[in-house]
Amino acid sequence: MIVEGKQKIWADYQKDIPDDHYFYVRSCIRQSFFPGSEVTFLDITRNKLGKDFYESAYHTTCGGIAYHSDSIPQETAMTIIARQFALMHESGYENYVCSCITSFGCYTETLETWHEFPELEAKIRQYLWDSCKKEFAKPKYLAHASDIIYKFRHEIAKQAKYKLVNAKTGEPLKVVEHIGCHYAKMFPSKGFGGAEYPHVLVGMIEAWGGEVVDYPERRQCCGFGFRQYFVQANRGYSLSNTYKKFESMEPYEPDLIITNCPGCPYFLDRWQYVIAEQTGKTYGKNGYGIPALTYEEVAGLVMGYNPWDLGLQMHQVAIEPLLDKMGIEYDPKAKYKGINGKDLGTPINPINIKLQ
Amino acid sequence: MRPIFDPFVLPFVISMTFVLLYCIIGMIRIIFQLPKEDRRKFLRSLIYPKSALKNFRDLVNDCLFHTKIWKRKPLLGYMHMSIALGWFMIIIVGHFESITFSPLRGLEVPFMQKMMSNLYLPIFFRYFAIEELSLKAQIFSFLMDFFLLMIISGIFIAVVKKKKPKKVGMKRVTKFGIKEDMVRLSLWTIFPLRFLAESSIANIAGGSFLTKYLGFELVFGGNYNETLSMVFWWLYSIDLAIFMTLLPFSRYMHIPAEALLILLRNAGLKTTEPRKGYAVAEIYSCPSCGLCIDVCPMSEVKDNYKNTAVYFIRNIRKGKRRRDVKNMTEKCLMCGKCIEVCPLGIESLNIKIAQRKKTYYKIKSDFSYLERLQDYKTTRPQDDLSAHSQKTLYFAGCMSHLTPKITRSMTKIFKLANENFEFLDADGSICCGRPMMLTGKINEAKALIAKNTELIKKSGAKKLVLSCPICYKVFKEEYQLDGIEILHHTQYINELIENDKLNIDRSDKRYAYHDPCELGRAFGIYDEPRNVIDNIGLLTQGKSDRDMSACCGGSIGSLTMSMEERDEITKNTIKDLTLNQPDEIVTACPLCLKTFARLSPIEVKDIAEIVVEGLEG
Amino acid sequence: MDNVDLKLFNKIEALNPDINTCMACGLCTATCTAGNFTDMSFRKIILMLQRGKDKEAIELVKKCMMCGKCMMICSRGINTRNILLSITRIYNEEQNI
Amino acid sequence: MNEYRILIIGGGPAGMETAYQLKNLGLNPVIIERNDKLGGHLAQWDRLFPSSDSAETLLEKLKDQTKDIEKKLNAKISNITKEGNIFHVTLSNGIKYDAAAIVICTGFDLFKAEKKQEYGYGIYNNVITNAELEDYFKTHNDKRIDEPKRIGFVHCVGSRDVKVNNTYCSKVCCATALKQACEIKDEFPYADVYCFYMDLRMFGKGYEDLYLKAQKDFDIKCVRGRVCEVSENIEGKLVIKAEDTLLGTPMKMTLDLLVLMCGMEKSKSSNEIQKMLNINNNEDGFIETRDNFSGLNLTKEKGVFVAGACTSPKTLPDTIAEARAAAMEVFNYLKVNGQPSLVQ
Repeated sequence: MIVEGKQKIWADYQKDIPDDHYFYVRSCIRQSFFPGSEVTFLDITRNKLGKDFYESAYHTTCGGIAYHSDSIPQETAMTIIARQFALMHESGYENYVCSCITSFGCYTETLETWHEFPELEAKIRQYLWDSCKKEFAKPKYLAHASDIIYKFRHEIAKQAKYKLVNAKTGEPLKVVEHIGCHYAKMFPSKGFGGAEYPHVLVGMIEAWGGEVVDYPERRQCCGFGFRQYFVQANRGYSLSNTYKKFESMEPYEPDLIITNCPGCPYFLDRWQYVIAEQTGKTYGKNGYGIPALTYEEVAGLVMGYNPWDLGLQMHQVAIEPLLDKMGIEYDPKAKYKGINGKDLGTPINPINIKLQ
Repeated sequence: MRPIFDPFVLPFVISMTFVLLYCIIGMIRIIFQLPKEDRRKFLRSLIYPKSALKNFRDLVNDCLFHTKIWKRKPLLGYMHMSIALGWFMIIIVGHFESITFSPLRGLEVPFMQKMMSNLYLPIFFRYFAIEELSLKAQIFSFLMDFFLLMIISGIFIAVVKKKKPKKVGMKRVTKFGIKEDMVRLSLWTIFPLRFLAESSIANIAGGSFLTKYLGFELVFGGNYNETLSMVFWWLYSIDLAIFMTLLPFSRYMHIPAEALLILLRNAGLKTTEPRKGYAVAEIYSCPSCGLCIDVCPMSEVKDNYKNTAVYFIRNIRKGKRRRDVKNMTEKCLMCGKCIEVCPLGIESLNIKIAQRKKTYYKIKSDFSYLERLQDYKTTRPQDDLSAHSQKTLYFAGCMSHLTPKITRSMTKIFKLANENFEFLDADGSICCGRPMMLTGKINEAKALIAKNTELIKKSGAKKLVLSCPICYKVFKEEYQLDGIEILHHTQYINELIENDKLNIDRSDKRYAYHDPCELGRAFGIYDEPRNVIDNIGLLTQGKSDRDMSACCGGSIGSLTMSMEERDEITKNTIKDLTLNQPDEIVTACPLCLKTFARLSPIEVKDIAEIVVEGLEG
Repeated sequence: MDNVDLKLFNKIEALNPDINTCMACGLCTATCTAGNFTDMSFRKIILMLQRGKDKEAIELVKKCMMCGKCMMICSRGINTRNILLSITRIYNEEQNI
Repeated sequence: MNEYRILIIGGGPAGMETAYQLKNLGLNPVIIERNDKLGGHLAQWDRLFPSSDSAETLLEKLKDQTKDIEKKLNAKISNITKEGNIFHVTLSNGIKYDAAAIVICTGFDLFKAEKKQEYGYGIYNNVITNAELEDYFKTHNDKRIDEPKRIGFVHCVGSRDVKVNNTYCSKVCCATALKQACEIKDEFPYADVYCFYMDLRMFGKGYEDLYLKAQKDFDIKCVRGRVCEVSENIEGKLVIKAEDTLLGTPMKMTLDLLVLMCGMEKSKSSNEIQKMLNINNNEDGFIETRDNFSGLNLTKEKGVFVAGACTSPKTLPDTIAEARAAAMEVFNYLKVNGQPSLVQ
């Protein structure tokens, strides 16, 4: 692997985004997948980095899932997005950040389409006025939440309590990064590092002491393609995609998978259970899987948040081996305790893959 | 009083009994290897007067006079006749002579002694006999000398042939090992030794012009020398012994084997197993004479000599080198020229087909998809069956679809002769099964044949015209289409011309006609195509045609022949055909047409095409 | 393609080296007599064997009537018929799962 | 006396041949070459398709034809102004020429393989370009090539591909690929060599025989399917993905060496010259000729001629033929409206 070759490409794909005053928009499913992520993002940006990230209670999501699953036409999705921009405009912000990759894809696609076909923008402007009497203004800058963390990765590294390093041996953890397809594959120039070797997560890993694993199926889809997963008939196809990725990364024995999209961590995490049950194979050592976390969770871990506050117990794959490796103290008994300490009941261990 | 026994006869007696036993056991073994009903057919053929007479006539013609060789190469014919007939007569006359003047007359002789003497007396009669001056004796010795002279003259030609085959008209001769050379040498020396032996004792035993006057007077200078004579008699007996003992393992085994072969063939038997029964008789009857090397089209390419029929049979006979036998079997073009030229008519093709049947094909074909096929989509709308019956069916076959000129000309001919016809497989057909049979997959071929028969019978036609000789052969031999007359399109056109349904105006174009192997050699259809061409233009003579016509090189009979080798054969055949500057080459087979068209400097057309040209002027 | 076992194909290649000169022009499949009734395609058979899909190739080989039209028309002069024969000899129905 | 000259911009095979033919026609050309030696890309090649003749001999032949023709090496054009029929040209080293005609023979650049990111040129160790393989054949020192067991050739890299903005066919890479495939198989007889192609465009004299020879004697396996991406497995070997379109099935394969057949693009070096002479490019990015049939050596601008690969991808025989045509065009142009004194 010639690293300079990659650096040359990364150099071509740098984008400048402002470092403050963002209008934050959440994802439609991330709270239900991994609730700790978005909360941690806001906590880090507001409290740890002291940035102004405003979130309006009236904002919805981008409608991307419906758009990509062909249940709503593009104009409807664009109108929803226009309404979001209107909310941003009304709350006096120009920089727009969204937490979900698919939304980022939809927003970029909408802005690019409007750029190419201004008459469409005028039409949507009319639709918005007819539907909810709102005027919108296009955001000056559009970023994804992982861009922000990427931009402040060094500040986070400074405040970090732990490193992505094996506490006992001192070796950097081998980390697999998986970028959501809608991040840069559709508009390479809109992502840090371009489409082939996006740098946004690599940057974080390297800043926090980890080592990037470059396995052949790096760009293979994680399995949460809408048409693969939402259409019942294709579900097997979704599982085989994930299986192909794990088979390809197995020789590298990665310790952690970091992702920046709602679907990827969920499927890379849950499907490990299905693969273990069907084939009896786990990809981590002695019966454990490879933990698949979102970049906010990893940032939280590095900055010393309590793992259970980050919601890591919601993951299918046990997090304990990783925590031990990084030397993070945690209270194993508190894993399944509610906020008020009430015992929520511990789930039983599946046959082939351990939960604790 | 001359002795009635002498040790020098022992070597001959022992070897003679050995050879006789060997041949008898061999014959019995072959007969037992025959399938049951073949055996019954064979035995019956021996008793029936008609077939017995035919057997006798063939034996005399082929074993003694060798009429087939005379036809091809007269000098070689004489050589064979002189030796075969001469030797046969010497034995017969010798027997009579020894019976009439038997030295044992009136002697009390133990039975064993009597039996043995029947063996050696006729051969060494002169040693035991005393000269008799009666006219009968004189005639006998004259005959003996005459036949002896005839044999020696045959041997003389054999020696010449060995040294300079060209003189005798043989371009290439088979290569032999030392064993064969030794046996040949012993054969050559038998009769000169007999001459010397008989001459040396001519003063006592008498003799005729050859042995007495020429031999004794000249060669021995008139004086009788006991020991010298004994030496010759010993040499004569030992030489006979050598020849007899080695005979079964040499190519001269064909002498007895041929007789058996003729009897088997007249009983109408065919090869079924490559190494049993009828095939064994054929294998042992092959004299390795090498006539088939010259004619085999494969020998255009130098290193293919070793694949010709004579070496094929020799390899089978040796039993070793299975790999070579297999390769030879698969390379042979199956054109049949070696059978045509073989003086013994050994059908090496059938042995090769039987050998191919032996190949173990792990994957069996599956033609279940043919069940669905109800009928060929014929060009005419389906009218009721009765109208069908007057119809002539035209079955083009697979390959004719690659030469549309043929099928189009045929439809035109049918129309111009306003025949009530139907182009059966205008829209593609099932293969006739012959190519499949050539690979040795007989049952698969039978499946195809069965389906085709069913479809053709369904059409209820009376006459079936085929434009491909390969199909014609399998339709004629394997299909049971009783009631349907099967014709090759050359025959059919010829018929049309004869009952002048086609009036063709002749042109002065010069045509060279190439006899397709499966049409000419297989069925003797030589004249109909030539007659048709005579009605159209001038027929020029090729270098070798009719039963000796060279294969076009494209034959699907050969499984493993490469493109380059096939080109050599095709080029050579074209050279033969264009010997007398024809304007066009005419073929009667789609495969030959396509093979020639590729390399021929002049136009190549099917016979149907030139007929249409003749019709439309 | 890595775990494809071409042992049998190499045997066919040894017997008929001209199999490599196939440029997949499709003439043989177009003219195929069996192709008239089924999906038999000699071009596909060669490719399938080269890619290790023996089972599917054998399924097709069973339909061949050995008529030799493909050999007559092949623009590279490949001895198609002998290749088919070698396949029926060398490959096996049950053996390869 | 300021004698009017004919300026040949570019000292590759096109430039050399044009100069030589003009010399034969009694004119007085001067070759301007920006590098330090003549020959252009030809100097980098080892052997030429279709019959692997040595590139050295052709280069020497072309070079010594121009031995007594004035050449300016390491020289770039800094300014051209046109006055009537005369071009006042100043070079980077200050020399000035008054030219009656200019022939642009700037040739081509090889497509930059790293632009096709998914093939990982410059990122994976064992991905090389056709030029680098040719250089290996010349010098035999490229540590990336040591006893490869399995070699892949990817055709049409940077050609017929809208994603890199080159939709045209570069004409020469198919023949080069098969030539190099035979040569590398010759070098490593036990290697398996695969060519991933869309169409094998073997159109020229002797090309089809090269294709047949490659299949028959060198057992080169041609797979019809374009490689979509390349990645590196843990042992550093390359894993490529492609679809065997003739069979309709995707396939994945590990290779030890991957050779990218980079196509041709118009040489960037001609851009400023074109600006000075306001000659624009056609939609393929090559210099636009007056028309596509008889005016292949002419441009819109009177007195400015073109020859060689700068107008479209060309094989060496095409280039040489076109150079001769350009010389004839210049000669006729000068006879008709150029300076009569120039023409004896």
